[in-house]
Amino acid sequence: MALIREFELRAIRERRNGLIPGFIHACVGQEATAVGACTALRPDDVITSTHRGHGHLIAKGGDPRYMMAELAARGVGYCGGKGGSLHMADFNLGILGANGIVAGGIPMAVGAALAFQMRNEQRIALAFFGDGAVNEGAFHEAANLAGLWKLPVIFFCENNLYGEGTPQHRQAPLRDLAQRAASYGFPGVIIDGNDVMAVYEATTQAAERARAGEGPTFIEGKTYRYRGHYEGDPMVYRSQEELAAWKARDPIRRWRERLLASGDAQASELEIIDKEVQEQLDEAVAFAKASPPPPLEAALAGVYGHDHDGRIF
Amino acid sequence: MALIREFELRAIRERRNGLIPGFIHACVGQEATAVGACTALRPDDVITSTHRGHGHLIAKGGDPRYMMAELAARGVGYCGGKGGSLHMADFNLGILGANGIVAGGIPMAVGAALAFQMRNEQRIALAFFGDGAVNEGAFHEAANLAGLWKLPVIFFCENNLYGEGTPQHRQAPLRDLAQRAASYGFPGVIIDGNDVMAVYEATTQAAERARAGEGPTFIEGKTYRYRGHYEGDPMVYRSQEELAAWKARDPIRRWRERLLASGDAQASELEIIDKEVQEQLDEAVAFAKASPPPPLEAALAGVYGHDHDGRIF
Amino acid sequence: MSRIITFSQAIREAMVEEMRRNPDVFLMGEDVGLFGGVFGVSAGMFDEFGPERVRDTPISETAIVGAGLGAALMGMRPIVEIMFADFVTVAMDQVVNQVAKARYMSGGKADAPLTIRLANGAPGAAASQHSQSPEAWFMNIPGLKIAIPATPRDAKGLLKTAIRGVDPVLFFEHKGLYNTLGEVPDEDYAIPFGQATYHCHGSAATVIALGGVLPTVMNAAAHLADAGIEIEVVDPRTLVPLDIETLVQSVKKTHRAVIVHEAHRRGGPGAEIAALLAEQALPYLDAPILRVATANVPIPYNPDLEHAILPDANDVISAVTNLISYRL
Amino acid sequence: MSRIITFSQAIREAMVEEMRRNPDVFLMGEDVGLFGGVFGVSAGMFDEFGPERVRDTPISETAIVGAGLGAALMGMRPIVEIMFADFVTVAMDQVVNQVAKARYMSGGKADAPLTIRLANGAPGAAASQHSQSPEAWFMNIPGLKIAIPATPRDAKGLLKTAIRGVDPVLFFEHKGLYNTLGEVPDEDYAIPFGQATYHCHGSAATVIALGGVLPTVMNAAAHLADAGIEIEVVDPRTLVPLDIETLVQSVKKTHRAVIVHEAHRRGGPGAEIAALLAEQALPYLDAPILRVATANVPIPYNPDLEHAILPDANDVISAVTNLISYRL
Ligand SMILES: Cc1ncc(C[n+]2csc(CCOP(=O)(O)OP(=O)(O)O)c2C)c(N)n1
Ligand SMILES: Cc1ncc(C[n+]2csc(CCOP(=O)(O)OP(=O)(O)O)c2C)c(N)n1
Ligand SMILES: [Mg+2]
Ligand SMILES: [Mg+2]
Repeated sequence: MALIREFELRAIRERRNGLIPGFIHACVGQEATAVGACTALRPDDVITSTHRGHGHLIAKGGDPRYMMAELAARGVGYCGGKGGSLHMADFNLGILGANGIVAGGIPMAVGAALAFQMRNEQRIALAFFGDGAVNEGAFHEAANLAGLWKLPVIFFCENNLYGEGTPQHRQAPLRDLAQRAASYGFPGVIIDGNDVMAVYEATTQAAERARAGEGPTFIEGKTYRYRGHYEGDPMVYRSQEELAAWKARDPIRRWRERLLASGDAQASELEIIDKEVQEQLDEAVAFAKASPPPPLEAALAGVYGHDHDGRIF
Repeated sequence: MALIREFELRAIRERRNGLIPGFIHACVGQEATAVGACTALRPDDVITSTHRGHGHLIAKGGDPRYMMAELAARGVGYCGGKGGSLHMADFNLGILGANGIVAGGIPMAVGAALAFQMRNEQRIALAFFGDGAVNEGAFHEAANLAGLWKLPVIFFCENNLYGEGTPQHRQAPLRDLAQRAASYGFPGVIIDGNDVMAVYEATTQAAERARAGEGPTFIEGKTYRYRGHYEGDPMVYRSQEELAAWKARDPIRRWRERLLASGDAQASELEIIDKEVQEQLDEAVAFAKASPPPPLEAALAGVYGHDHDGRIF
Repeated sequence: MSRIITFSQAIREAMVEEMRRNPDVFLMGEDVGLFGGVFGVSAGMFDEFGPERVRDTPISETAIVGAGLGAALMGMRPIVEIMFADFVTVAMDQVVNQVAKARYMSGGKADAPLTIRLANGAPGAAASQHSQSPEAWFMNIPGLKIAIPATPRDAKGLLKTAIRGVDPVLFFEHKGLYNTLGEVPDEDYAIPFGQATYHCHGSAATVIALGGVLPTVMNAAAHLADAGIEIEVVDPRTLVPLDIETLVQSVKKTHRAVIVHEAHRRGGPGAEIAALLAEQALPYLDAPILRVATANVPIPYNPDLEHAILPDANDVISAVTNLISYRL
Repeated sequence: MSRIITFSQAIREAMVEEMRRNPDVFLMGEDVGLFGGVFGVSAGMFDEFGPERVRDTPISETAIVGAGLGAALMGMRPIVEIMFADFVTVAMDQVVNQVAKARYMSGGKADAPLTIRLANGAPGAAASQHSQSPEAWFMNIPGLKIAIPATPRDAKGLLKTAIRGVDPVLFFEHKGLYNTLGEVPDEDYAIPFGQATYHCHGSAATVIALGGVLPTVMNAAAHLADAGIEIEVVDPRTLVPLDIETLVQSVKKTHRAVIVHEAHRRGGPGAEIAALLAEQALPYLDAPILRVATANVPIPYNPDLEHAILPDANDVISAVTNLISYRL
């Protein structure tokens, strides 16, 4: 979680410094959903992510160096500099990609789960999406298909109370989006999305269900983003009080306090982690800066696969 | 109901005779949902319909002559012979149209309801659709919007247990589709769709709710189509027993028996109605046959409105 | 050796043979299973392969295409059927923003071997939502390949290439062709994308025929031949990649070009082909480039009106004779 | 009298003035209200007209467009915003099968005065799902009108025509134009669809500029003028209806044509324009018809790669100089 938080803050800084040309949707404040959920997955499980995807990627094992390089549009970046924040993917790690289309990745996760089921593999898929995505038709169709075929997939809704500048209660006439799971014949679970252990446990249970052939689970983690919808958002739509109240429930601080209180970690150990995080990010930024941009010819490559005859431009 | 049933049977016959060039999705067996629902509406309320729309149109006041003429692709038909069964509309009667796209008309009904709400009119909209349509994203998005804005609209699902050749339980993992209403914050009601009074009462209540500003209702009428999905369907997907069981619950016969039992009608009166229906249909067919096809120039007209400069071909 | 089969059988054979060869291939769509597909294309496949590999889906085009993509990314080779090409609109975001961009946005890494079969064209009196030919829209979307076969032989060979390939393919099947007959080799074969084929040779004009209009064009060619006018009928077979070289070559020989398709004329696939010829073959042209295509109106129900706006053999014949009598 | 305002202000003024004039006009879309639209186009409108007439919606493009159609059929005049034109794919069925066909399928009866505003074009480093220019797809769909203004004056005048009309209009606003300045008349005015406009006159070549590329083209024109080459820059302003007469007239004078747009080249709007010129202006052409457009690859994130595939002034200059030196 510390790595995600600091990655985002560093990326924001480097964007201001001009290293990163594109826009960024930071997940600062929402780290517990990404980490809790991905920690409950196996390495060969897969996820689909969203426009607010850096946390998911890191939690699933994404390398901050290649991520930073991608944000900096470098050739060694995860997408060769062609994708940027909205498209980062690492198929080897089971990260099927961030997505610039709200709810656009959900059917893909369902399809991955279908492949696992058809091949009798023990793998599962998890789709991250926001509270806003639940009102797109793509979510509905995908959830219905998954429920019908009892596919091994988890629908993980990060409900941060806003879709862009519009509060969730002005997007859907119900408070708890997990209620919608009933429409698709699978359970909906509501958890404190700022409690990483709660997220981990709920996802573990959902993963067991999925692997046992019992089908999908909808998990709604209530959480909050501290920063704007995107960097630069004037945030006219919410109050300082609301923000402060959520900061008081900060997922990282709570987890820290819990570790220290239970004696599972010493303050000195956590300090070491913090230091390592900074080192890792220094390295990621240095890596990104040092790596060359993609050659211009790259622009025309990679549209089709190796068996293509080249006749397209 | 008798008029709808006989209209369908006549249309099927005339299709075989070559009067009707296009395909037909008959609603034989489902007359009670159309009649019960439309009878509960006011003349200035509006409906959107489906590919199986003849019943809805007649119930909302559609003239069998113009309908038959449209099926026969004549110039005086409801769409000037350009629409056929899948597109019949009469805006004066509040019939916004049959639709060739499953669930395609539902957002339109919601939009009509939005207009009524914005203009403070007491009118409502009713969208007819099938059990298959409930799995399209368009249904979901439209229902969410309507629930959120408490629009005066009724979602009327004619659950005839099949979407084409696929039974409803292999399309959605739940028996009662009305359950889905909970996802959108409005009530879902399940009724015997072959009981015209039950349909009428449920729709009346839903209409009152809508007019009172309390928002939408989802009504699920369980019913059954006697004929194939379309005329010519080999119907490999269902049993004769199932069909016979539903025929035993025929909506028209039940209504007849009820009228006779209660003394609300005499057998002789019903016979007169039957005779009038046949006369009306004889007239409709004669009308269609006698009316000329649209002139060929009509093919290029009516793409844009009166203010268009004509430069498109 | 070869046999004579229908277009529809040819497509079925391609699917069946590839499914036998490779367990990763499966078919998914609305009523493709027990029902055998509304046009009967997959008839019998449910019996051979069972409900897992010949999968009936709910009426949810977005989920169907999206699930196809997800399965493809995991190494399966799904064939997805869109019952009427008109309904691809419901899945448009998945096709345009997900399927087409999966490889490039991942820096070239993601194989997405997804074949999307779509029944296009006007089957007669089906009106405006069941008659469209939307193939041109997808030409403007880099990342997709597009096949538009016109004969059983091409359908089978191109579909095999689609299924065996590593990229997403839109495979357009004109409803009017399903029952047409043609010779198909007995042995296993695949036809590469991007190679046009000649259906007849001549020097009076090049007529470029796309998909469903081929029988109409051949009919016109026969009439013209009777009148002593020998045209060259060329079929690109795939729109992406497009074998423009062969088209240019033919125009160099005939100096006249007519493009025939059933999509609406404005912004149809003929627009791109005409534009390419106007760029690459202008010096060889003795006359304007003509397009014979469906008028820019939604397709009407009435069969006479429909006939009036669809391209027919007379339209092709007049286009060719106009070009021949044209003097620059 | 006139004022100088931005493209974005011009659009806002058109909406505000029409909403004051006519209570049936309203705006609906994602974050168009309190937020003022992600590009700020509707800033301040929420304060003037309130949440009923400047309506924030859920993220449900199908419902938004469909509800717009339903309201339009009931006599309202909705303006619907699709935040990025890329997202129209989510509402594609409503646009193609419902909105476009409402009038014709009802035998010409249904007025559907719906204006759909879409922000198209590459704003820079936004990658493949936030940079597209899909206008050509809709040219192939009869029943829609398409405006693609390039100046504040045209934006305001065409948007008024769209809102006051009786047909559905897709109104494309290039993100790169929002902050560009231009003169706008003080008085109320509307610009009819289907009338091209000249941005400069010349006889060396006709350069047809569509939407967002106009500044690039004017830049190229200035450079060319410095070199003594006077080109004619023509902007059709609407793609449907298209003022092909004016384009042909210009080509008759210059004998050379270049079409410039930001949509991908293959199957872009330039294909149709080139095809029409190849049909109607062939005898006047002294050189091939060229298109300067975005390469047929998804739009990459890296700004240098992006720049490499997008059309720029140099591309326009080389196209023109190539044509001038061309000998048939
Ligand atoms: C189909 C589509 N519509 C609209 C957008 C613009 N958009 C990007 S993010 C966003 C809000 C998403 O809200 P939510 O799902 O709650 O995710 P969050 O941003 O809160 O993480 C919107 C409207 C988009 N990218 N795709
Ligand atoms: C978007 C779309 N997908 C598929 C179809 C083909 N189709 C027409 S009717 C139908 C079945 C609809 O089932 P249901 O909604 O239950 O209505 P019913 O036919 O039972 O009245 C299908 C799949 C279509 N017309 N539109
Ligand atoms: Mg949110
Ligand atoms: Mg049904």
